[in-house]
Formats: sequence, C-alpha cells, structure tokens
Amino acid sequence: MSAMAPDVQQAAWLTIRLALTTTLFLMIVSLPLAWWLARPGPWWKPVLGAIISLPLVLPPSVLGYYFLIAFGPSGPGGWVARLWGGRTLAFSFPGLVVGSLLYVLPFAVQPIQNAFRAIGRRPIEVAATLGASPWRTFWTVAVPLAWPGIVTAAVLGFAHSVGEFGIVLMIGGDIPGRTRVLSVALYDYVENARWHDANMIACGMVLFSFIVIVLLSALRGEIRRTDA
Amino acid sequence: MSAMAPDVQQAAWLTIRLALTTTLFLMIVSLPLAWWLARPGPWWKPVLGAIISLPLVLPPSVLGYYFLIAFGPSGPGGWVARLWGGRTLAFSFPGLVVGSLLYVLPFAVQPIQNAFRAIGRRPIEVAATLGASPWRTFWTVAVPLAWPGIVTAAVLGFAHSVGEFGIVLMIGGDIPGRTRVLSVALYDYVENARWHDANMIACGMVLFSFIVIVLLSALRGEIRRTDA
Amino acid sequence: MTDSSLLRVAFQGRAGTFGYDFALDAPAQGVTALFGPSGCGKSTILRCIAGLDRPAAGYCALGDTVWQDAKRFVPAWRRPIGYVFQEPSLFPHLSVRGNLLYGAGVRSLRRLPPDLADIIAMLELETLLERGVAHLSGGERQRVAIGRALLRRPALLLMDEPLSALDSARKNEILPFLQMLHRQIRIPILYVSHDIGEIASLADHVVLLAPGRVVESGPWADMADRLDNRRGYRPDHTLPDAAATDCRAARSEG
Amino acid sequence: MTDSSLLRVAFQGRAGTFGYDFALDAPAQGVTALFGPSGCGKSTILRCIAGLDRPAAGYCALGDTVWQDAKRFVPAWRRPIGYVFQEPSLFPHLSVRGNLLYGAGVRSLRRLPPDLADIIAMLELETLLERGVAHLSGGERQRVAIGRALLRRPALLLMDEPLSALDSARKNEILPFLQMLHRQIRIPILYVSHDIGEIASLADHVVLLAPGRVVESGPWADMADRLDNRRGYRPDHTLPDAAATDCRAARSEG
Amino acid sequence: EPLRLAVAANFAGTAHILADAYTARGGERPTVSSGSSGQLATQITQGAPFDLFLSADAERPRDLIAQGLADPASRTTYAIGQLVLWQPDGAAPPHAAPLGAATLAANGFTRLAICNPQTAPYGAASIQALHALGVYDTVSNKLVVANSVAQALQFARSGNAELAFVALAQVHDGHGGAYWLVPQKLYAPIVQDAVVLSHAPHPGEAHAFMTFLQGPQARKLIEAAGYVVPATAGTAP
Ligand SMILES: Nc1ncnc2c1ncn2[C@@H]1O[C@H](COP(=O)(O)OP(=O)(O)OP(=O)(O)O)[C@@H](O)[C@H]1O
Ligand SMILES: Nc1ncnc2c1ncn2[C@@H]1O[C@H](COP(=O)(O)OP(=O)(O)OP(=O)(O)O)[C@@H](O)[C@H]1O
Ligand code: MOO
Ligand SMILES: [Mg+2]
Ligand SMILES: [Mg+2]
Repeated sequence: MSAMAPDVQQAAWLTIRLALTTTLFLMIVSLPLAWWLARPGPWWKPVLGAIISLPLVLPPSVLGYYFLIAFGPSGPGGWVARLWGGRTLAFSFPGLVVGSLLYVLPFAVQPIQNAFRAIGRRPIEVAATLGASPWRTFWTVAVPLAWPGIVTAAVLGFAHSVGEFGIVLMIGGDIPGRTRVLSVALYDYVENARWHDANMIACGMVLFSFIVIVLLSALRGEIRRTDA
Repeated sequence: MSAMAPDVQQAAWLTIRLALTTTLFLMIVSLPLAWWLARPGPWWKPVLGAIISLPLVLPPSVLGYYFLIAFGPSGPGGWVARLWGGRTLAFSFPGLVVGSLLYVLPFAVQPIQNAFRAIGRRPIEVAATLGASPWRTFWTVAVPLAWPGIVTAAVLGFAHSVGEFGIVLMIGGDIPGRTRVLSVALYDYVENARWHDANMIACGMVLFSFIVIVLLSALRGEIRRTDA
Repeated sequence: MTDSSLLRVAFQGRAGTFGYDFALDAPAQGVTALFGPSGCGKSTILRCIAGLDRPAAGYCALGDTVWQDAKRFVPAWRRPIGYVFQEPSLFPHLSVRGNLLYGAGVRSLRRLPPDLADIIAMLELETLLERGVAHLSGGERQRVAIGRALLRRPALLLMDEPLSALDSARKNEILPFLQMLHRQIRIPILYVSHDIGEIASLADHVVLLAPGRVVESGPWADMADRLDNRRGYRPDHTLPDAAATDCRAARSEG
Repeated sequence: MTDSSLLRVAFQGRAGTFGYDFALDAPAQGVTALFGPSGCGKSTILRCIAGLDRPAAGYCALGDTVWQDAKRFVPAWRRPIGYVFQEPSLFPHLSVRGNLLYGAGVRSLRRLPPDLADIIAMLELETLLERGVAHLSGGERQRVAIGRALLRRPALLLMDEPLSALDSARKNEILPFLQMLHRQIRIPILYVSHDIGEIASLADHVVLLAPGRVVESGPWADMADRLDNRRGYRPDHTLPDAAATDCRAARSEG
Repeated sequence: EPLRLAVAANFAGTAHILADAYTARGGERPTVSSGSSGQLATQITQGAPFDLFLSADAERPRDLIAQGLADPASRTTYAIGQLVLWQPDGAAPPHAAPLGAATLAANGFTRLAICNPQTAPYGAASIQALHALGVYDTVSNKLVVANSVAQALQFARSGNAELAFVALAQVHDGHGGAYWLVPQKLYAPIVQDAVVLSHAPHPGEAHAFMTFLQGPQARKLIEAAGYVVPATAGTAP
C-alpha cells in the first residue's frame, strides 16, 4: 500500500475532479433541457425524453466501445482532435467528462423534469404578473421550487460519476495521472487480488461520497410549502 | 450470426425476464421505502436515505465482488441458499435479481421520494377527513399524485437493469439460459471485435428498450393539477 | 343539557409564536358559528377537532364519544366528520365525480341514497361531473368541496368559510339547504364565517373568539345584539373594534 | 371619453365546453366591478387581460397602449398589471417579506418609497414579515397577496374576490384604502366580488355578466337600483333570480 | 513523460515487478495500464497513447501489425502461460485424493470456474484441457464463466465455486488453497506476445524496454512469477 500511496492519491484527486466537473456540467446541461422537456410541446418531445434514457440500456463498457470509436481517429472526435493536432478525443480528461456526462444525463434530467412539472402553472403565472421575465422566473421561482429534484439529480450524478467505470476504463485507457480514476484503480486491485488495498480504497470512496451526499442532501433543506 | 441465433434468443429472453422482474421488485421495495423516507422523522432518516445511494459510488464490478462474498457459502446468501440445499446465491437468477435490485434502488427511491414530498400535506389530510385509512390514502391519493415520479423510477430501473452488466458479470457466471443476459453476450462480441453481431444486438436492445420506455412514459400521462 | 348532547372541546397548544387555549361547549345539534378576526385561530380549532393537529393538551368529545383526552387520540380518519377546508383542496387527480364519491362509500353515483343524490342536484354539480378539477371556476370548486364533505354523511360538519367564493344567488340556495340538513338529519355544524348575514340566517349558537381564546359563547338569540354592535358590516367604514384591536395587541406580544 | 381614458377589451374564445364572447369598455380610472354568477367567466376575463390566457381572437388596450390585437400579443410579464388571484397563490419558497418584495423592484423593505411602505402598515403585515407562508391563516395569506400586487405599483389592478376571506373589520380598513389608492395614484381597478356591500362602497362602474357574455355595464349610479333588485343579498333567501337561471341554462346547453 | 505499458490483466502484477527492476537501472518508472487484451487492442486502434502492448495472446499483436499499428520487427514472445486447477482451503470433500485430474473425474463438486474461452486465452486452454481429460461432457453443466482469470479466481476464493482454472502466476500470490499444474500437453501453449506500437510517444525508450524484457534479469522475474519463458526468447513463432 505504501508504495502505491502516491498513485492512489493521484487517482483520488482525479476522481474528485472528474466527479465534480461532471456534476457541474451535468447541471448546466440538464437544467435547461429538463425545463424545456417539462413544458408542453409537440408529440416528439416526450420521445426525445425517452431517447435520453437509452444510453442506460447498453452495458457501460459496450457504450464505452462506441464512444471510443466515435472519439477515435476515424470518428467525428478524431476530426475535432485534428484541429489541435491530436489523433483522438479519447484518453484525455475532457473525453472522460463527455463520456460520463452522456451516461449520467438520464439520471439527472428525469428527476428535474418531474420536479419542474410538479410546480404547476400557478407560480409561473404569478411571477409573470409581478413583471418577472422568463429568465428571472426560471431562477427565482422554478429552480427554487424544483430544488429537491435538482439536488437528487446532483447526488445521483455525483455518485454515479464516482463509481462509473466501464466507460471511463474504455475511453480513458487507465493512464495513471490522466485517466486512471479510483474506480479503475480499485478494479485493478481487485483483479490482481490485492484485497487489502482494494478494501481500503473502497472504504475511502464510500466514506468520502457519504459525506458529499449528506452535504448535498442538507442543501436540499426542507421545502416550505403552503397547503393551499 | 445465424449460428448464434438460438443463443442470442435465449439471452434476450433472459434479459427481458431479469429486467421485468427487477423492475417489479424495485417498485415493491421502493414505494414503501420512499414513502417512509418522505415523511418527517428523526435525524437519521435522511442519513439512511444517503446510505441507499452509496452502492453507486463503487464500480459495479467491485460491488459485484462484495456481493460474491456476501452470497457465498460463508455469507448470509449461503445460509439462505442452504434452506433449499444450495451452496450459494451466486450464479442463479434470484441472485442476479437481488444484485441488480440493490444497484438500481437509489435511482428509484430518490425520484419517488421527491414525488411523495411534493404532494404536500393537504391531499393526505383531505383523504383522512373523508375517512380513508392510511392504506387507502396511500393507494388512492399518494400513489396517483406521485405517479410521474414512480414512472420515472420504473423507466430508469428498467433501462438500467437491461444494461447493467458489471454486477451481472460478477455474480452471474455467464451460464447460458440462467445468467447469460444480452449485455454479457454483447460484451463478448465487442471484446472479440465481432462488430457486426455486436451492432445487431445493440440495435435490438436499444429498439426494444425504446419501445418499453415510450410505453412506460405514456403510462405517465399528463397529470391534471389544480392551480390552487 | 346532558353531556351526550354537547360537543365539548378544550385545546391548549402552540404553533410557532401563536399560543392558544380554547375551551368551548357547543350543542351537538344545530349550527354553531365561530366568529372572530383573521388569524384568531378558527381554522386551528377546526383542525384540532378533526384530529389533523394534535395540541399539546386537549379534550374533544362529541356527545358520549371521546375523540381525544389525556390517554386517547382517535386518528382523523376514524372520526366521522365532514370538513370543508378554507381552500377547496380538491384532489387534482380525480374528476368532479371522483372527488364527490371519494368519501361516500359507494362506487357509482347511481348507488347514492336519494337524500345524498339531492345534494348534488342542490349544488348544481350534474353538468360538472365528468370534468377534471383543474379548470373549474372558484365557485364551482367550492361547491364540489361542500358536496364531497356532505356525501360522507358525517356526524359532525366542520365548515371553514364554505360560501366565501359563491355569489349571493347560490348562497341563498345553499344556506337553506344546510339549515334543512341539520334539522332533518341532525348533523351538528361548526361554521366559520366572516359574514354576519350568513351567521344571522344559519347560526343557533355563536362562539366569539379573540386570538387564541374564546371570548364569549351563547345562543344566537342572546348574542345577536352584541355581535351586531361588535362586528356587523357597517357601510360607514368605521375603525376596527375592540376585538380586532385585541388581536393585534396579542400578536405583537407573541 | 377619449380612447386614452378607456380600458377596451374584447375576447372571444373557448375553454373546453365554455365558449365566451366578452366585449367591454371601462373607464381607465376608478373601480370597475365585475359582477356575475359563479362560473360566468369573471376570472377568465381577468386572465385574458393579464395576458395569462390567449383567446382565439382578442383585443385589449389600456388607454393608448395596446396589449393585444390581431398582430400583437404583449406577454404577461411585460404588462404593468397587479393581479390578486382568487386563491392567494403565494410563493411557497419565500417568506412573507420575499413574497411582498418579489415584484417591488427593490431588495429591502427599507428602500420602499413611503407610500408603498404604508401599504404594509395598512395591511398589518409587519409582524408577519419573517414568517414562511405555509402556516399563515387564510386571511393573512390574502393580505400578503394584496400587498404583493400593490407593491408592484401597477398601472392596472386586477382583483379576483380579494377580500372574501377577510373579516369585516379588516375589510372596513382595506376598502377605503383601495378607494384612496385609486383616487390618489389613479390606478384603475378591475374588481370581482360577490358582495354587494363591497361593490356599493367601492365601484364607480359596474359590469354585469352572464355566462360567456356581458349583459350590461354602466356607472354605479345608474346600475345600483337594478343591481340591487337582481343580485343584492336578501336575508329572506328567495329563489335565484333571472341571471342565475341564464347561467344554468347556458351551461347545460354547452 | 514516462513510458506507457498496456498490459494484459493476467500479467499486470508481473509487469509492475518488471517496471520496478527496469527503474532500478535508472530512468523514469514506466506506467502500467491494464485491461483485457481485447479492450487494450481496441483502445490502441483508437489512438491510445501507449508505447508497448503486452498481450495475453499472439493473435492481437499480429492484428495490430497487420493494421500498421505496431512494429513487426519488435514482436516478441515474452511469456508462455501455465494453467492450474485451483481449490480454496476447505472446499475439498473429506478423504478426497490430492488435487489432480482425478478430482475432475470424481465429479464431487458443484461449480467449476473458468474464464471466458472467447475472450481469454486461459479460458480456451481450460476447455481444451477438459476435453483432453475426457471430462468435458460431465462437468460442462457445472461451469461458471468469469470475464477474466482474475475473476475466475474470485469465484473460487469467495467459495462460490469449489474449483477454478486460473493462471499459475495468480496462485503464487499466496492465497492459500491447493493447486494442480495442468500438464502442458493437455492444451495448446498460451503464447503471450509483446509489440512496440507505431504511434508510441517514446519509440526509443520503448525499444530499450523491449530489450530489457528479453534480458536475463527480466526472464528470471517472469519465470519466478509463474510463466514459462520461451527457450529462444526474442524469436516469435
Ligand atoms: N407555525 C406557526 N408559526 C407562527 N404562527 C403560526 C403558525 N401556525 C399558525 N400560526 C398563527 O396562528 C394563527 C391562527 O391561525 P388560523 O389559521 O387558525 O386563523 P383563522 O382564525 O382561521 O384566520 P383566518 O380567518 O384568517 O383564516 C394565525 O395568526 C397564524 O399566523
Ligand atoms: N377546460 C375547460 N373545460 C370546460 N369548462 C371550462 C374549462 N375552463 C374553464 N371552464 C369553465 O369556464 C367557466 C368560467 O370560469 P371562470 O373561472 O372564469 O368563472 P368565474 O366567473 O371566475 O367564476 P367564480 O365566481 O366561481 O370564480 C366555468 O364554468 C368553468 O367551468
Ligand atoms: O486479458 Mo486476459 O489476461 O485475456 O484475462
Ligand atoms: Mg382560517
Ligand atoms: Mg373566478
């Protein structure tokens, strides 16, 4: 373990960065997307909502293969990478973030969308009659009222991007310091029967995540609701 | 492909059975659990809620390893298995269901819990003043009003148990007809670079799941809400 | 009056900064009006009687049936009450029909006994039955809420300003119906209203409240004059009277 | 009257089975009361004026400012209105203070200009400011809703039965204040009420509605007698009058 | 930037030992990225920035060479895997004969773990051995298939399976239990080849490591870890 300690530290730090970055972008993407999906619209809107859930039905490592090919030299990712002289989008931190993001998106969009729906029309109307622009209404009425759903999305997104592994392993390539996150390191230890190290890391991950999740949940607070 | 066809058929059928069974039990477990978590209670209730999310932070294959130990002859699973003369819960369909269930639980409990919370106190109180027992209130008021959250839980749970793979791989043993589900078969093809077969199966899984998810979402209907 | 003809109620408790200590006996028949300024605790009393709130200390009995005392607390759903909330509070997932039948114990309107079917006719709900409740007008909602509480055939009716969103023509139909109701089937009614006209035409007994406590109570005949002086609607818009001042004083202390 | 002193409104549309065709001109100052049976479309008119509903065909202009015509539709949030909804509809996530300030354009109550600060005093909301809205009494909620709409300093005030849950003592304070308000700062008020007393003391102009249409409209002075005959509160509980019968007939056709 | 080794999972532990020995001679320590051979090969085709690929088979390096992604001259057989049958402590029935071919023939167990014959060479070798021993038909319904040799070991170590076919390199790590070295004649040799990749970020260093891999020190370490080293190292078949 002691020989591995700097390695583990590096992986831990990378994991935290990946989970937080993913969660951040997850919120940035899923808030407007969920808001848009929650409003009434044409028939293909719910269909699009269903499509978002589809990545889930493929095993992460298989999805990872497809991502890998899409990111690779002959996929669209490769064309993009060539712009700055790279060969592939995979095997890099941004690549990991994109992959994790797509995978956890449905877990975030759906609860937020439900929370937006549950607000109902009235608070939005009241805000309008008080002169609030749609932008202000979104931030001062819709988001606070949908807060529990948003926190849930963040918790699930964070937890899943800490634990996600199939995709990260495939598009990351287990490169120490660049894409070797704790979950991959942990997998390695288990594969190599280094149980003691594996248990240590697992405990650490569970503990850290427990703290983050409890903190996030505390952010949810207690929603104050009238009974009217 | 044609040589694999009966094999794939068997795996497909098993996948459907596993996903539907898991979703069913998921609902049976998470409805009361979410209801209980949604009601106000002592400080450790939200902590317990956070603990439910923790399996997510471990890579499925690692979690699978712990399950393997828990299901084995010297774990609680072994004691249970001994009741019907078995040695272990691993490598069996019920074992897969239990494993998948634990893994998808947080995705189901949290949205349902939020939906129950969003109902507020009033409809529950009204039902009480109309003489409805808590049991009747739960089924005729709480569940219908939380319906979108429940459907979301079912959709996520279903999709995830179709695609879940790490845990199934770890505790299933890939026994054709018993634990070899499509996601595992798909992984094999991808590993061996049999892209044609892999793409066929992946398309089939995505299509089938798309249909199920759209049907499930249609069940969600449009919730009618007063503005009051 | 014997015990069995009384609604006996005593609640002591606190909600946030609002402390209360109510004690009142009302006849277990006829209409008892609760009358008092906004925020004095009228809804609180109804909620405690219904068993929705549980005050720190309380006693509540209708006739010989004790719903709450030091040992006992009958949960709300076992108390045979009908409650018309201050806001209509209809079930948003049910149609008007579904709302009406929820407490009625039958599955179809055709199974309703004739006297209950009359209620739907009187409230003019026939044409609304298939509608969802989201797009009802304010008055329509309130009528559904009244119908829903009555169809339960309660042994005690709690009504929190049930007619406030109704036009006077409809009020004029519903009021005599309520009177008839309590005379025919002898349901006692506890009735909150700000409208002295409604109280005049309905109430047999009046309870006058100040914030957190009962000021006076008695038969309408005894109370009418005093009430008229204290709180009647005066088109000359004079300043608020003593009781209302009480109220503000008490609140700023709290 | 020139165009610039009128609120001109014409809405044709349909909501489910309820079809309407309203056309009314009201003075762009003073209080105009909308009066009609439950379900006749009073709230619908207010919603259309506020821009919350968009009727199939419509015209809406306050003075020289057109909010809606064949080409144009100013969204609700750009119309300088204050709306007191039939249900208080407070923001559940904000305190009383947060609700009051939401439309006021300032961040602290101390920044309020004195005339707006008076509103809070008049509605006796000072002691409630820090409270969440979940545990307010019905009347307290309604007062917050009124204050919130007034603090926006609207150019047109739409009030849907704003005083129905208030006791008469409070009504007697708020009514003259509203009168003063529209006289001093000349906000025109469109006011829905079932209470002839309120209308008598407030309205300059009265619009009488039947389901889906305007029956008559005119200055209070002209309408008072007729109105009193048609819809006044009569303690003798006579049967519903002609207009109410209209209403039912129209609805059973629909 | 260190040298990056892409190493088949079964060799990852040994690769770490080799990396340490290599570093002891000076220079930065190579990093070890492990995964299944198939996964690593796909990653290499998609531009993974590895210098060397130590596969668990001979086929995948050959494929990479065919695609122009690896240097044909560099291909080396660095190890030949040895299959063992492993049994955890306490899993043997009382009075059983010592672990061996007879254990399989006696059929006194409920589960035998192997790794996936379609993706892992050790799995294919296990099947061959079972056929050669003539017991395949009697035990085929007791097989549970793991995704890698490591997982097969986990199946047995956790007690869920009483027996497992794994690599000798794994049981050297001291997990207790008993093992039987399956005779080489019962299965085709598990030839593990290494190549230097065409897109290697550090080609010079990569070839240096390849030379080290064929040197006496590395051979001794590989042997000690539980592999056979080909007699004429460096000349791939
Ligand atoms: N949690 C709380 N914190 C502080 N005050 C509270 C709380 N809950 C209730 N109150 C106060 O208790 C008082 C009584 O409320 P209640 O709803 O019974 O009044 P009411 O008589 O029904 O008034 P109204 O006629 O306006 O409906 C109100 O002043 C209310 O603000
Ligand atoms: N979607 C709908 N389907 C059918 N009828 C509808 C729909 N939406 C509104 N209505 C009807 O339109 C009528 C007008 O409603 P509105 O809320 O404007 O009435 P109101 O005059 O404000 O009544 P109240 O005094 O009871 O509040 C009501 O009868 C209502 O039932
Ligand atoms: O990658 Mo392996 O060594 O085939 O199990
Ligand atoms: Mg009240
Ligand atoms: Mg209305």
